[in-house]
Amino acid sequence: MSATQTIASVRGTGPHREQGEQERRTRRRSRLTALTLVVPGLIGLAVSFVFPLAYMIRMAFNEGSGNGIVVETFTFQTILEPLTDAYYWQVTVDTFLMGLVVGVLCIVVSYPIALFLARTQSKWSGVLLAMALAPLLTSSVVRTYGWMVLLNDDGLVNSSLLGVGLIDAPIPMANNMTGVIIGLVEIFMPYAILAMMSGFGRISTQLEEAAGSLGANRAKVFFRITFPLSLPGVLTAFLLVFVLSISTFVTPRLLGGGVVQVLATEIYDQATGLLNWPFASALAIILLVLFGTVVAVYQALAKKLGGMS
Amino acid sequence: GGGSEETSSSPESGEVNIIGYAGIWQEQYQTAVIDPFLEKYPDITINYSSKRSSAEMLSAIQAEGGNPITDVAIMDSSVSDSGNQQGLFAEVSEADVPNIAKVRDEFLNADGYGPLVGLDAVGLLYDTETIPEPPTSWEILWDDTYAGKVQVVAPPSALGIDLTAITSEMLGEDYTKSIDKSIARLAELAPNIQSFAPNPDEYQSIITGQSVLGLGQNARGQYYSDESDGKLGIAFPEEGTVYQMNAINLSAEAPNPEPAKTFMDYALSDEAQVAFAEALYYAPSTDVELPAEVADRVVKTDGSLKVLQLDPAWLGTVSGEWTDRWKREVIGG
Amino acid sequence: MTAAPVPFKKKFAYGGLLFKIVVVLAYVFLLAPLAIVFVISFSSNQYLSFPPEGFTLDWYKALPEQAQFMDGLRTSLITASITTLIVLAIGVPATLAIDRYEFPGKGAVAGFFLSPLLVPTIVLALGLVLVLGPLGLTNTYASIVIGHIAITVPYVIRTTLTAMQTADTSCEEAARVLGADAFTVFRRVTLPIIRPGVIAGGVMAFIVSFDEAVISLFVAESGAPTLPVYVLRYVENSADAVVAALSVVLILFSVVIVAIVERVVGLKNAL
Amino acid sequence: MADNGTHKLSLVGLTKQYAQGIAPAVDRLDMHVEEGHLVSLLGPSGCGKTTTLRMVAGLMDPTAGQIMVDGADITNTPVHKRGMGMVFQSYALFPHMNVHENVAFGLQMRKKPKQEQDRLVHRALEMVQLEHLAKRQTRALSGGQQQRIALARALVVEPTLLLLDEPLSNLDAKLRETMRAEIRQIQQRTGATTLFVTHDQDEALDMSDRIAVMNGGLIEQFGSPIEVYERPRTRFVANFIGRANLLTVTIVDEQRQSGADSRYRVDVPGFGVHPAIGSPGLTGRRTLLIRPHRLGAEPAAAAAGLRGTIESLSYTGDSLSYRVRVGETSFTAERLTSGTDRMSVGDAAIISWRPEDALVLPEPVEDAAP
Amino acid sequence: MADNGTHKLSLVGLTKQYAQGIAPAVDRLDMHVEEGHLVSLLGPSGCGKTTTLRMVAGLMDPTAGQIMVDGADITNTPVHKRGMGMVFQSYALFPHMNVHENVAFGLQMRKKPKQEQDRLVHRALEMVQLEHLAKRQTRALSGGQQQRIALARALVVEPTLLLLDEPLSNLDAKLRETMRAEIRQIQQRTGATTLFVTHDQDEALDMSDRIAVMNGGLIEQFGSPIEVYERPRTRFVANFIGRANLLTVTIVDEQRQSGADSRYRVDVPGFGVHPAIGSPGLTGRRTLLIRPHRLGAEPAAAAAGLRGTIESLSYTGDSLSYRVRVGETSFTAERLTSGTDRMSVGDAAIISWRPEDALVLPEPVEDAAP
Ligand SMILES: Nc1ncnc2c1ncn2[C@@H]1O[C@H](COP(=O)(O)OP(=O)(O)OP(=O)(O)O)[C@@H](O)[C@H]1O
Ligand SMILES: Nc1ncnc2c1ncn2[C@@H]1O[C@H](COP(=O)(O)OP(=O)(O)OP(=O)(O)O)[C@@H](O)[C@H]1O
Ligand SMILES: [Mg+2]
Ligand SMILES: [Mg+2]
Repeated sequence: MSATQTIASVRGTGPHREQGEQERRTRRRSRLTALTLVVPGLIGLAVSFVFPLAYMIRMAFNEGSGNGIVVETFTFQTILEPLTDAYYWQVTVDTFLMGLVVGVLCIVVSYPIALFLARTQSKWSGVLLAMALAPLLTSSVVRTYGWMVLLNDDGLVNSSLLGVGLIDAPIPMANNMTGVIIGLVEIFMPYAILAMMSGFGRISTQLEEAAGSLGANRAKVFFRITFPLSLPGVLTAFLLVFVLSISTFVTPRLLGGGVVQVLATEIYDQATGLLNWPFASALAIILLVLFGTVVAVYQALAKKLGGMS
Repeated sequence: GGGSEETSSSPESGEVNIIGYAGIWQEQYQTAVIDPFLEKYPDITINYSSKRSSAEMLSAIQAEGGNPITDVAIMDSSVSDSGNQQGLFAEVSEADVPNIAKVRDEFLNADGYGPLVGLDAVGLLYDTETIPEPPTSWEILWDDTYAGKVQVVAPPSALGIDLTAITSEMLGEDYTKSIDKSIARLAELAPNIQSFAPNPDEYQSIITGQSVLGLGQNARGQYYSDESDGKLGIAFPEEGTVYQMNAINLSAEAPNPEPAKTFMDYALSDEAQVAFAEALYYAPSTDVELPAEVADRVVKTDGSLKVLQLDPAWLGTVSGEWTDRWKREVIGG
Repeated sequence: MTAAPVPFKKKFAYGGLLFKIVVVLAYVFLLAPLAIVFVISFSSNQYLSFPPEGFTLDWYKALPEQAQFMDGLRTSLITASITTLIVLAIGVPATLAIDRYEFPGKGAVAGFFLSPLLVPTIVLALGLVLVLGPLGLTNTYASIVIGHIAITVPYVIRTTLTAMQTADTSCEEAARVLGADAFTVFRRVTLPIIRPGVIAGGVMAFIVSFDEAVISLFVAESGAPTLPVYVLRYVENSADAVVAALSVVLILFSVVIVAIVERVVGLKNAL
Repeated sequence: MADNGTHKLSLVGLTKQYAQGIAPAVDRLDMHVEEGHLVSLLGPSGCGKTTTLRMVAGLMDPTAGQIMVDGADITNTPVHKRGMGMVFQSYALFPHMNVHENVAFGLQMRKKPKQEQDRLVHRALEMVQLEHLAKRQTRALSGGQQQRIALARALVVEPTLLLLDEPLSNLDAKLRETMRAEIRQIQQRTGATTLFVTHDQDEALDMSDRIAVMNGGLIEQFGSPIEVYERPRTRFVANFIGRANLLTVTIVDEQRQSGADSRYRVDVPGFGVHPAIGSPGLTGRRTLLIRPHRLGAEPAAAAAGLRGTIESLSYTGDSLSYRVRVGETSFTAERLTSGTDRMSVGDAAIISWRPEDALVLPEPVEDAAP
Repeated sequence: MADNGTHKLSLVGLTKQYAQGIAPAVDRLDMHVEEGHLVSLLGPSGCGKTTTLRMVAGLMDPTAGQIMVDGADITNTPVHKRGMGMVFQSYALFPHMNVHENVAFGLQMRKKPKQEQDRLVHRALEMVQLEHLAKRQTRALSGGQQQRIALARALVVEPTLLLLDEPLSNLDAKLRETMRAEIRQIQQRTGATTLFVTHDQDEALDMSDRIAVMNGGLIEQFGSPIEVYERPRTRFVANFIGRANLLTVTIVDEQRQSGADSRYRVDVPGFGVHPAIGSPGLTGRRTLLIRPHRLGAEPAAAAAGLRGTIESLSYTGDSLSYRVRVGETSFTAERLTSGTDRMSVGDAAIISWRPEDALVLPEPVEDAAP
């Protein structure tokens, strides 16, 4: 068999070998490189994210008495105050409900667009996508301003309704929760559309065709196949919108007419109106916890749904 | 002015960072006071940072922390008192700012901090087309006819605080002891209210027809009344009103104290006091003669008006609680 | 056979009339505020109201006179640019480590880099004021940049990571076999390949920073307000349409950016 | 044109043009399928196989032409009313349903009572030998199992027609062969008339009753596997189905035989006149087909025939194929290996073929070049 | 253990264990490759082919063992200093560079002067006949062209070793065959010692000087294509390379021949004692291999042999294969089609084989079951 010969090794005998020296060296070197690469990022986030949060949390254990007077101490008093106060419970519940309603409505109006964009074969699809996302690139202040013009008592909506004679008196849509919800739903639509589109992209149209070939009409195809399979995307979109809407304060402030009291506006009032920073921090912690809870629930749900698609 | 030698900047050069109100106040102050000042002191530059409320100004100054920016602050005296207590502001004397001598005694700060620079009072804004006669009572706010057409800025804004006190007074309650009755009455007002935080502000809302009645400050009201050819009217109902007093203060850590004092001095000069009264109808805090048509429209400081005295220091201690009660019982009720 | 060819039609493309109407309505809702801002910006009404009594370009002419807007624009452009550069400089290497290297705690690090997305900006803003104030950093460009790093890093990490994950690593291996050392591989092969993702991330970071209002409001309202802060203040105090004109200009600015992104990387990849 | 009523499925002038100005993907296609037959649509990528199948399924509207089932025109019947069964290349199992639910879906759409459903699903799963997996999630199944579920799902509703679009192309070589036999078995057991799309000639030859060889939107030949392999009508079919030596020849004369074929003498340019067979009545320039394994290649000394040189050879274990260059032309000759005399590159070789292994194709050669 | 210095490449005890506690992907592998040879690593998916190749390239560190090139240990040399050429399954062309830049990359890394680069790139592109595409973007090229660019890029640096990881698996069947010949030609022209990873036996048999048949991290057999096909050492090799009828038999006696093989008589359970051949010195239970195309299957009347029934048949044009059941055992017999006497399912058939076509494999059978 010439000089090229092979010894087919005998398997499985001999002691188990240690990891190779070279392998270990390479691994060490690669760890070092990785460390060098992530450290600048870690520092950046430490400065702009970790310290502020930590400091804010610490602040919640101080005592504040308004107008910027902070008593450096360590007390649970400040944190317990909103927790033992029915009013702040109400605000928290309202915040939560607002997020819920905005999330659900936003999904409802975004779903058709997302489905359409994911499926359209129109040559305009690029433009339509851009139109759906363009608002994302416009400051939410500007869009809220647009809504103020639309929803005021003599805004476009009311004046056209009055003009056609559909209503006799303006419907109060601004300066209340209705206005805030309408505004938030629209402002977060692009996020919802994006989140759901990536989900739809993963649903094979063949599944719909298969269902059709098995006798399902369009409605059945939608309710039995498309919709259930889009649930993970819907859930992601919902979480995103929920999270964004309970943390925004520009829209509730501009469209809420002072009536809409949610955690974000309370934090703003406490921080910049009454200068009670410890209390503002305490409220911020409540918001964080609310957040954390919803994210946790989402992850549990996503795991369940993820196991499905 | 008598400057000290300890800083490098001279009284007549450098820059001054002023923090003050936003919007029309800023615009008018610029033309009536700042621009002439700059003409007079060409080597001084002024940076004006505007805030929607005094609390926000104080908050901004606090937030400056170790990097002081602000030299001069013009803000509501109740808020600036809190700043005084926190050591945010410096004491100023006639030696620093000679024109302090002109300030009427009752408008000087008892502890030697910055004096008042201008006075105004809360008034009732109304739409002269809907309500041709100036209302004589705050009661009109409660009138069902105007349901959904009333705007009241809620505390912590000073206007909201003032309305609370006025309502107490109307009901014969001592607001220094309790505001229960007042709050209850205000809760009855709530259904009439269109917005507790109007955007655009309460003056514009009446002019654009979004609302009919509102709570506002005399000075701005007068100004916008002119602007809107009299569509906006402003009245001082008989039950009384509350002063809104602006103090001018030197920041304790002012980076440019010398030119700042020069500016403060100018702000208290007759020239500036009259000019700003003419421009935005703020009553001077100094003894100065105003032209008759202006004197007519600024808030009276001669005792002819019923004014509720709210001690700024005391107010600071209750504003949090009052705000809370509004939120819970008036707005949320 | 003589029938004229009918256009392509795929069943189950959700092409029903009802569906189309629903989509159109959703679009109308979505674009309403932008459309209204557009119309208002040309309306000659002195105050915001409907319908417009006439049309004018006055609001646009008034724009350059609004020194505050110009100041704000400059602040926003400067801080957004600096933020973008910093975030790219720290984000791209971090992504490289996360995707191409093994190290302990990798999952945690990756999660950490994405976590600022899950913290309400108002909470972060409050924390930033509390930390930056005593350091004397509030009201400076630095404060805005620091505040914006946290909220833009996740975008850069996400788009770059996607680009790296979808990039074929065998290209890098090929380069190594051909004699390139680690740094050369990154510079000559990895970076060019993931460039679209990096650009997309940078553009996202820029836009997010440029449009951000809450953090800027808290940390730099008196020293260096950004454009959104000025706009917010203007909207609160005034009832004229200068802001509408400004918004239209900003929208056009966004459209230009979108067009660039679309050309360079395609929208779907970018977001 | 078509004698309807006698066929299970008839396609008449079926045409699909995706867009104006481009060539139709399917071009006036006619085909008649008999009850119980498995018909393969075989052709290279892009020839219109999938398009045809999708039109039959109703997933796409034809630009022109008719589709008839049992003589009834169903061209305008919507998908969900056609009652066809379809198996997709990627199986298209519903990921959010388990095996049982997947198979039951079609029955639910037909509003069958629950018990009936269970019975039918059970029977269908039994048929594909997967009844023990009824409760499984579909993703937890191997490719071959998924394949069988897809088949069960399509068959359980007793479809008028079973449509399969490259159902085996995702499987690995070993599994493909097993599944081929299995599908064929199930199809024969149920007697479902079946259209089977593939681009793999082995698959088509092995499984089909009839093969429709497609090219560029047209059917080039329709016939039994043996017909298309042994009697290809066109150069394309000869080349696509199996390997082929193709020569352009001119027919010298024809000699009628008693059977179906004529015996010809053809002029092979450069190699003189040779005998060949072909269907009667051919004249002029035609293509001559000799399959590599019917072409003899012997060491130069051995036999009579055309003399050439071995250009290359390729060993694949079972067989050995020589490329032999004779003049300007390369021939491929294939032999089973049997350990004996092997030639090497550069050796002289004699190639020869039996007259009955040289087939003249009916398709005329248009081009003037050889 | 290995006589270094005489081989181009030596792998000694090469082992890779991806993680503690799982079986090694490559397990103490030894192999010696001669200068200028093309050696195929052939084996089923997951047997460790890629892992071996990547260790040779330096893209992965071995857990144990050595890699030697020209007798020098390069186990610790980093990738970019090994000077190897590699072609990836996905070609891994740099998408942001044009063809010329791709090919020039390796030369740039070696800091060759610009002119020299251009000359060498031109020559390399000429070799793969793509010099006219030098300015093209790589994505605008067909699979086959990309393949050739990748080859040119690997070869232009005159690598000590050329490593190819399934370079043909992304191509379609027709192109694969063309590229096979082309790669082999280029390899022979440049004389580059080459390791070629594939799981396609035809490819390996056709192209290689030597084949290493791998299974579970081990080399089961290393030899020339004819050796591994005609004289497989193990059941796995016999089965993996080509189709096989494998029977477990007991050796009755051995009859030494003058040549390399002995002549045996083996007891085939159920079918009595038959003659066979095999390497000398085998006893006990072994595997008997008969290739399907060396197994005769005739209509029952025709011949002597084992009598069975045709269970199924599969027609693939060129050949026809019968599954014949004899007792409990199924045999596969394959015949070239030649239009004559064809048997059908259910017919009785006689199978038979020549003694020299029945090979006893050296690997002992351990399991007690037949
Ligand atoms: N949606 C479409 N729009 C335009 N042209 C199309 C479309 N789908 C297919 N085609 C074109 O129609 C022709 C036939 O496509 P078809 O999918 O039927 O081919 P196929 O025979 O199934 O090929 P494959 O074996 O690759 O699946 C091709 O040229 C293809 O490019
Ligand atoms: N990064 C890895 N971590 C852990 N196990 C791995 C890794 N890469 C490969 N393996 C395992 O090592 C074994 C050998 O893998 P390898 O890729 O070498 O196989 P292969 O022979 O190239 O197979 P294929 O033909 O599928 O490419 C397989 O069992 C595989 O699952
Ligand atoms: Mg197809
Ligand atoms: Mg591999």
